[in-house]
Amino acid sequence: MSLLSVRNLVIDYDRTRALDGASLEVAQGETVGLVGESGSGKSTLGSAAGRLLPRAARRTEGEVLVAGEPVFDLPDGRLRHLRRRHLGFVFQDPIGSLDPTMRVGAQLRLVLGRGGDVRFHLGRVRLDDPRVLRAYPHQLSGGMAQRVAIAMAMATSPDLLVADEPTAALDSQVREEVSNMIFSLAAEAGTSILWLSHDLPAVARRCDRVAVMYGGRVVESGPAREVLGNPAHPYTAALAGSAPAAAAHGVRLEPVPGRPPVLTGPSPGCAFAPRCAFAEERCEHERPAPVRVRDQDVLCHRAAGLRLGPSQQEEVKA
Amino acid sequence: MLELDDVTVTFAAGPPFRRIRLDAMRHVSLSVGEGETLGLVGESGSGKTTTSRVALGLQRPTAGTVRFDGRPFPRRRRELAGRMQAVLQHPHWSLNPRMRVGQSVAEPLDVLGRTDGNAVTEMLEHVGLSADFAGRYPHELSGGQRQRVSIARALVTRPGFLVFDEAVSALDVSVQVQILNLIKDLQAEYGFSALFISHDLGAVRYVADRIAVMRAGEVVETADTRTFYTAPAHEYSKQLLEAL
Amino acid sequence: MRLLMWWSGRALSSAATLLGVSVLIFAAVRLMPGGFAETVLGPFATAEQKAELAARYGLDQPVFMQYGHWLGAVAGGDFGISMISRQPVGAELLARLPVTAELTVLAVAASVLLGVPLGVLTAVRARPTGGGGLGRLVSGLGVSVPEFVLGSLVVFVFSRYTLGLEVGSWIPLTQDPAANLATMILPAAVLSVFSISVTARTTRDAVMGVLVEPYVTAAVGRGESPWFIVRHHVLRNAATPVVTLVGTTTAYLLGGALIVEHVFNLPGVGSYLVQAVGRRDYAVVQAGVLLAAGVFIVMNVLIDLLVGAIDPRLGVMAGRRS
Amino acid sequence: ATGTTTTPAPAAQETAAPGFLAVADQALAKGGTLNLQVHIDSGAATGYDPQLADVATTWQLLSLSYETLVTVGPDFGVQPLLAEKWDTPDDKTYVFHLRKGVTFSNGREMTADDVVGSLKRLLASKSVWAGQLGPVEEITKDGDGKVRVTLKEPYTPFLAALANVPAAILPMKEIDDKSVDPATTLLGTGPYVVENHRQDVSWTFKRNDAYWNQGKPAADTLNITIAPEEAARIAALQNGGAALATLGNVDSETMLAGAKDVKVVTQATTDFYYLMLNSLKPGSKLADPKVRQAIGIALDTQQIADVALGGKGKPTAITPAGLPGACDPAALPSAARSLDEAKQLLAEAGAQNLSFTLTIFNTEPAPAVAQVIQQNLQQAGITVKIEQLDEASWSGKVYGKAPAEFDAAMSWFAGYADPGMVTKWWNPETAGFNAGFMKPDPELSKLIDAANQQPQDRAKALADVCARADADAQMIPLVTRPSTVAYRADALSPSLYATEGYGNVLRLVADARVKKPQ
Amino acid sequence: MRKLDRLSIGGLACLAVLVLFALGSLAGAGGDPDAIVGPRLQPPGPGWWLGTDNLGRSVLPRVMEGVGTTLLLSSIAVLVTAVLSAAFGILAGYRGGYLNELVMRLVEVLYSFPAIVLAILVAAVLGPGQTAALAGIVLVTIPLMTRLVRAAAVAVSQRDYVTSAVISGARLPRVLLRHVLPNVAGTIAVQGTYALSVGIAVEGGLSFLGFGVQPPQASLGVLIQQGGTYMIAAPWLILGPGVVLVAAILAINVVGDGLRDRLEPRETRSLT
Ligand SMILES: Nc1ncnc2c1ncn2[C@@H]1O[C@H](COP(=O)(O)OP(=O)(O)OP(=O)(O)O)[C@@H](O)[C@H]1O
Ligand SMILES: Nc1ncnc2c1ncn2[C@@H]1O[C@H](COP(=O)(O)OP(=O)(O)OP(=O)(O)O)[C@@H](O)[C@H]1O
Ligand SMILES: [Mg+2]
Ligand SMILES: [Mg+2]
Ligand code: NI
Repeated sequence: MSLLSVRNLVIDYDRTRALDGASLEVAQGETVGLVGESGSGKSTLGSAAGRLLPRAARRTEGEVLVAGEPVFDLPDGRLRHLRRRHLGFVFQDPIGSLDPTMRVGAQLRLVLGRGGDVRFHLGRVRLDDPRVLRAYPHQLSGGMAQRVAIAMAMATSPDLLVADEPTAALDSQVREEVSNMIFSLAAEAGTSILWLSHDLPAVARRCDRVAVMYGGRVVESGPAREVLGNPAHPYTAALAGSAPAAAAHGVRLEPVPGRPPVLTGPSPGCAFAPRCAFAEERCEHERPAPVRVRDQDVLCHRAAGLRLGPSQQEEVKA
Repeated sequence: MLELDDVTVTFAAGPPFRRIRLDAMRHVSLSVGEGETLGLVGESGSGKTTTSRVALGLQRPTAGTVRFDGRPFPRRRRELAGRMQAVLQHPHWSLNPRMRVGQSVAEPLDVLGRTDGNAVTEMLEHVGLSADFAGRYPHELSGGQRQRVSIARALVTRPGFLVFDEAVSALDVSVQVQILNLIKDLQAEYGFSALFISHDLGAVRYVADRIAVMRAGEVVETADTRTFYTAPAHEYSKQLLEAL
Repeated sequence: MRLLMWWSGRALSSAATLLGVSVLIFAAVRLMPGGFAETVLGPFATAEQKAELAARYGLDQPVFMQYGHWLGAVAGGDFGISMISRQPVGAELLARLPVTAELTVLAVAASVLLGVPLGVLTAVRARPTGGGGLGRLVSGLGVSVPEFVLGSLVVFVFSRYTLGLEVGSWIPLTQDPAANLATMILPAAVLSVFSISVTARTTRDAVMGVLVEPYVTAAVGRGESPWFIVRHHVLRNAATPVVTLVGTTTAYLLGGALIVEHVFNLPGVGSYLVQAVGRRDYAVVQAGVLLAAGVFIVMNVLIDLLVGAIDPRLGVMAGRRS
Repeated sequence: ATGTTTTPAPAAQETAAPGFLAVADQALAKGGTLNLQVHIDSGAATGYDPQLADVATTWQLLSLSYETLVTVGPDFGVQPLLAEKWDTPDDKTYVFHLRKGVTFSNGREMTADDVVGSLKRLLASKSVWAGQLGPVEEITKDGDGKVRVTLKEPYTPFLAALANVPAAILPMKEIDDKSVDPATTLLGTGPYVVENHRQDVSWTFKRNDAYWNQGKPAADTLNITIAPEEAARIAALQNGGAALATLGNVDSETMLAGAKDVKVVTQATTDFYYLMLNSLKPGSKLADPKVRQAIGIALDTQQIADVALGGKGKPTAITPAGLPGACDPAALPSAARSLDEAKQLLAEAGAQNLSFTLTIFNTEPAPAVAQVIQQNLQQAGITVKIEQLDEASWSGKVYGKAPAEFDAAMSWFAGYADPGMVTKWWNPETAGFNAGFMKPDPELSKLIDAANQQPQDRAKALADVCARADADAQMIPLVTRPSTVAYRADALSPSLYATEGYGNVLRLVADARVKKPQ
Repeated sequence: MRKLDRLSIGGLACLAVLVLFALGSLAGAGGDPDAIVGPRLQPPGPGWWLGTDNLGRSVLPRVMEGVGTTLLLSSIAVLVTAVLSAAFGILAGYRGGYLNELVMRLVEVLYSFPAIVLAILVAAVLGPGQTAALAGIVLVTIPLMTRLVRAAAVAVSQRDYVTSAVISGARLPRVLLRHVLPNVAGTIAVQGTYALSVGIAVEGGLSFLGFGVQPPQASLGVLIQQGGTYMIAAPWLILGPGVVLVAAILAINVVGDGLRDRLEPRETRSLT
């Protein structure tokens, strides 16, 4: 049974539908990268895993199971137990996620409880420095602060760590260091990771599986190399093909034409249809059901019939 | 277009007396030619943002001179209206929370007294946002959407000089490419100059003609893009490229 | 060293404020119509009598000279002589200060002990639709009942019916602390109603601001209980505006104390000041206002220190970063 | 419109001896502490000097320690005090036989020198009261224990004037050798000595054990709390914090109705409210006697008494209503004339749309009186704008400049104990304080003096004064000012006169018996 | 943008009723507030629907007049305060430097005076009456508001959208009016309603001490002060104006809160 199971989750804000029937499974010990267009609902999905959404968000449909427990229907006490024992979160803003009025040591002590060994946990993120213990968050660099946050999230050896762009605010070297730390700590503790990121190469390198979101749904998921190297969904293909870092100098990259959708209600068909080179009539008004293509689960009417590469897209002649 | 000559910026932090002096920029000389994009890279805290503030005339250098269009900055900022624009680093505070997206994007036009009927929606669509975003408030946007709005605002008046400070780092790659392409296209169309600041060497390579590397307030290397990526001269540049 | 600099900066600006207050109050009492000679000597006084009185208190000198003399004396700790009681003003104020101080301290304590929990509670329960209606009503009610109404009501009810607490009598703290407290509770309660509400409201705002901070979400994500989060993360971070408010409400409370003292007939600084204004007892008015300003300034320095201790980013020792 | 009055039935008033509201129960044990509350403290630049005191509250407090040669009894009869008796060999001479065994509170016996010295000091002082003693020619010691005062002319109010605190007998020996400054020390022959005074907070008086009147005072200690706020005094009465308190509101009786054991009594006083019309302000219509008369006619003093004073006051002429020999306000010429006549007078004076400002102080019931006046005058087409000032601003405006800048103002006079005393204030040349807004009327001044020099047929003489003042109308008497006192019947058995000439509630406090010694 | 919530709408309705009430008084509805119409201290009855006061005047028209006086007085005062505070606070906060120092010093001086003493002094200097009450309220409420507006303006001035506007070449008025002002408007709204309650209280306090509006004009403060003395003998004297005053301040506060929520839409999060 999977550790995290998101089933047909629909989350609505005042005038936006952030998730439109997203489904995702994360198994014990697995690392899953969640990528996708900005605004596609990654953060919303990540927060939903711990029911950490703002009050303006409404769950309209679907459910989220963590270790078999329905997160949205749990009484408060059980929910807290779940968060405490089974879940860990790391957010994008490293300094912001630490209490600015408390010394780092005190915060860790608070999280670890009486018997906790603060130095040990800081040592695990290579910060065993008394000066760090006495520092206030604003006196730390972004990388150091993020490592403290990781130490706090990993202190209880959770089953699942949700990391929402934990390295986006850091510069490239620090970024690498921090990512390494998260993955090695998680491997040690047998923690599953849900890694929300824009950094496709990093996701490809580090994650077992990748889930791609588009328009509030997970449109493709499967083994990382497969999904990014051999995409089954046209959007994944477009995404994978457009990393600037990959392009040689002077080459013009072709982005996905058109604009990302903004949903206000359920999308009538495939949300990607208006921008899809392969869209056909039914894509417009029939919601695609999940299909299995190779090792991937895909939401696309035409997935089975397409052969797509990360940089070139071609239609398989039947 | 823009010339920084031996610019030093020193910040004094803390209360008077025992102030901590900190050189955010040390003897920096840079120039951005007409129609050229200069990429500025370097680690966090190396002085990139400070450089851009000097370039925008928001920060007076402690030493050194700045010339924009061959002249020092005019005393009245107003004379530069519409000539320069910037996309600033923090998406969270880049938009006035009391103004609808449409109003924010239209503001630089208003300042110039131009009211261009479709310019706003057109520009929003260029950055991948549909016209109905014009009626939204910033808190209803995701991080990437906000970033795109500030880009739209910066580009709407087609200024001669632009600063992009981490303009695309909050965006996913496909949108990133879209924006980078937009920048390139507009540059091809009317030839503005730009200072493009980013951690992301890939993105910099994609848009920049020349690249400057900063470290601890100093420019350690300036080279054109191809040379930089193939044969970096400075040790630090090599380190940077390895991480890519 | 830095601390020393900070202190001297504060001292300088405090001195500037005090100087401003002294000029303003000095000018104000002299601009008030109705000379003190008429007030004190009565309608039958002759011109010579008035002149003689004015000369006795130096009121016949040019105003600038008067101000200079007064300021010099005050700097030397001499607040002058009350023209009514002919007692030194300093001693008289000092004798009355404990009452006002006690009243204010009790009221501040009440606003913190009741206002803060009320504010936290309504914030934690707030809905996105601008809810927390009951809390808003309660704190709204607090600001809408003026002290003099509440005071008169309380005075009447408690004197008419035996309800355990005395009104209309005052016992010095030094004489019998318990009895003193019993006589001060009601006035302090009346005085604090307004500030409790304002404190609750400010707290609610501050807490709501803190609740959306990422570190609170992080703590929620760690599975901490609401009260644990409130205690360890929210209170400290929401404290700055609340503490600042408490500091500034002292000024308001000092003013409110004046009305409450009047209604409950407590021999405090406030009622003394009102009477002095009424009789144009210049020295007393000047000294009283200066005292209030002094208290206010000291209070604000303390608040700044406290805020610095609570939030290291704002502390005296913290460097500035943009 | 006229208002009717709801006067509560005087059930609360004890049936006491004639002239008394209450008489202390002599059967009760002496001793104990008496807690009193009054609304205002004495407070004068002149300190405690009784001769210079000019405010009723100060008289009241000083009367606990100082005594005069004579005093006023119930119904204003002059009675012996420090003088056992006096002779009047002719209508210009008074010989006072001093009481023996009277000592000051420092133990020294009072002598005739003290009396002579005190009175001479008073006459030489700038005290207002110096004028009230009349045309004194000479004060001499007449052997041991006797003092002779000779007047230049007969002066009827002389004895009544001696009965008030400014004529108190001071320890002249100590004052002359400068060992005592009466401005800072109270040293008199009275029943109490001051133990402590905190300005505007409280007084503590202890009984004078050497008091000449054996058996008095009854209470050992008097604690007097100054409570400016009426609510606080009412509270103290209700919860027993005070055994007796003065009250300012005319409806106090209603408000304390139902409070257990609290008795509210209204002491009639000879004090009265009056209206000042500034006839010296340049260009003012009020300079015209016709206009002023019209105002006098339009005023409905009965309504003022009923509405503004809740029926507790009485209309009065310039001789305070209630004093023996005072004139009947209903017999005044203006009382007989109608509103139409008032309007006509205004028309004659060319002042049909008369409008002026009435400056009052903000202590109740002055604002209430002013508002009724405003309503009254509106009937005659006169617009009154009320300007309510704090007392200091008020006195600044009314007395501060000559000629004064106000249009009309309102105040009250202490009525004293003889109908002729207060009439003197209608002569600005002797009064002084009103010279800034009042033209002397020689005719009126002559009548005033005549009435005070004429022991025979005084009523007729006073009636002439009243009529003349009514026509002059620069100062228009309105209504008498009641004084309300409340006490705890379970804690105190007080003696109180039914009427007071000098506004002294504490006059008989030495008789009061404390019921529960505390 | 969010709509006003129900509580605030209730508050607005309540205020509207009060304003109607006041307007009615101007139109003469309810009768002459100064006329003596009957016996003193009568309980409510025909001819005097809220009873009569200690001069036999009908309380109803006096309450109506009082509402008008008080609302007008305190709203004008608060308007003045808001405009001045906004102007000085924003300018000082945005510009900083000597201007800031000067404004802050002045504000602190005013703040150091106990509020009611300040009001009394003003009333005494100007002579009691509406102008004095107005000036008193303004001087009492201005320090806190200026201080908070300035603090908010300092924070707002550092935001990137302000910098963006400056880069665009926007002139000072535009930056202040379009960017800084709207973002401190929430503070102004909340402080404005707070000031309104303080204003009403100050007016009442001044009347209580005898420095307020001049008789026979009624204000809620005057009426409540008089009613307070007759609390037992004639409770209707305080009931009418008391209820109206509490309702007015309550409504103002509730509307202010709602307005702030509307001006500053923000995320809310629960702790569970
Ligand atoms: N508080 C909110 N109120 C209203 N709409 C919101 C809110 N938060 C997010 N949204 C909307 O929900 C959608 C999904 O947002 P979400 O933050 O989950 O996207 P994301 O995938 O994390 O994007 P990014 O990569 O830009 O962070 C977006 O269209 C956004 O506009
Ligand atoms: N207003 C200021 N006062 C004091 N120090 C400042 C100020 N602005 C910047 N600094 C300091 O100057 C140095 C350079 O900062 P800058 O923001 O230019 O770096 P950066 O290269 O843009 O960093 P990042 O990549 O994190 O944005 C930093 O150490 C910073 O702390
Ligand atoms: Mg996100
Ligand atoms: Mg930067
Ligand atoms: Ni479990």
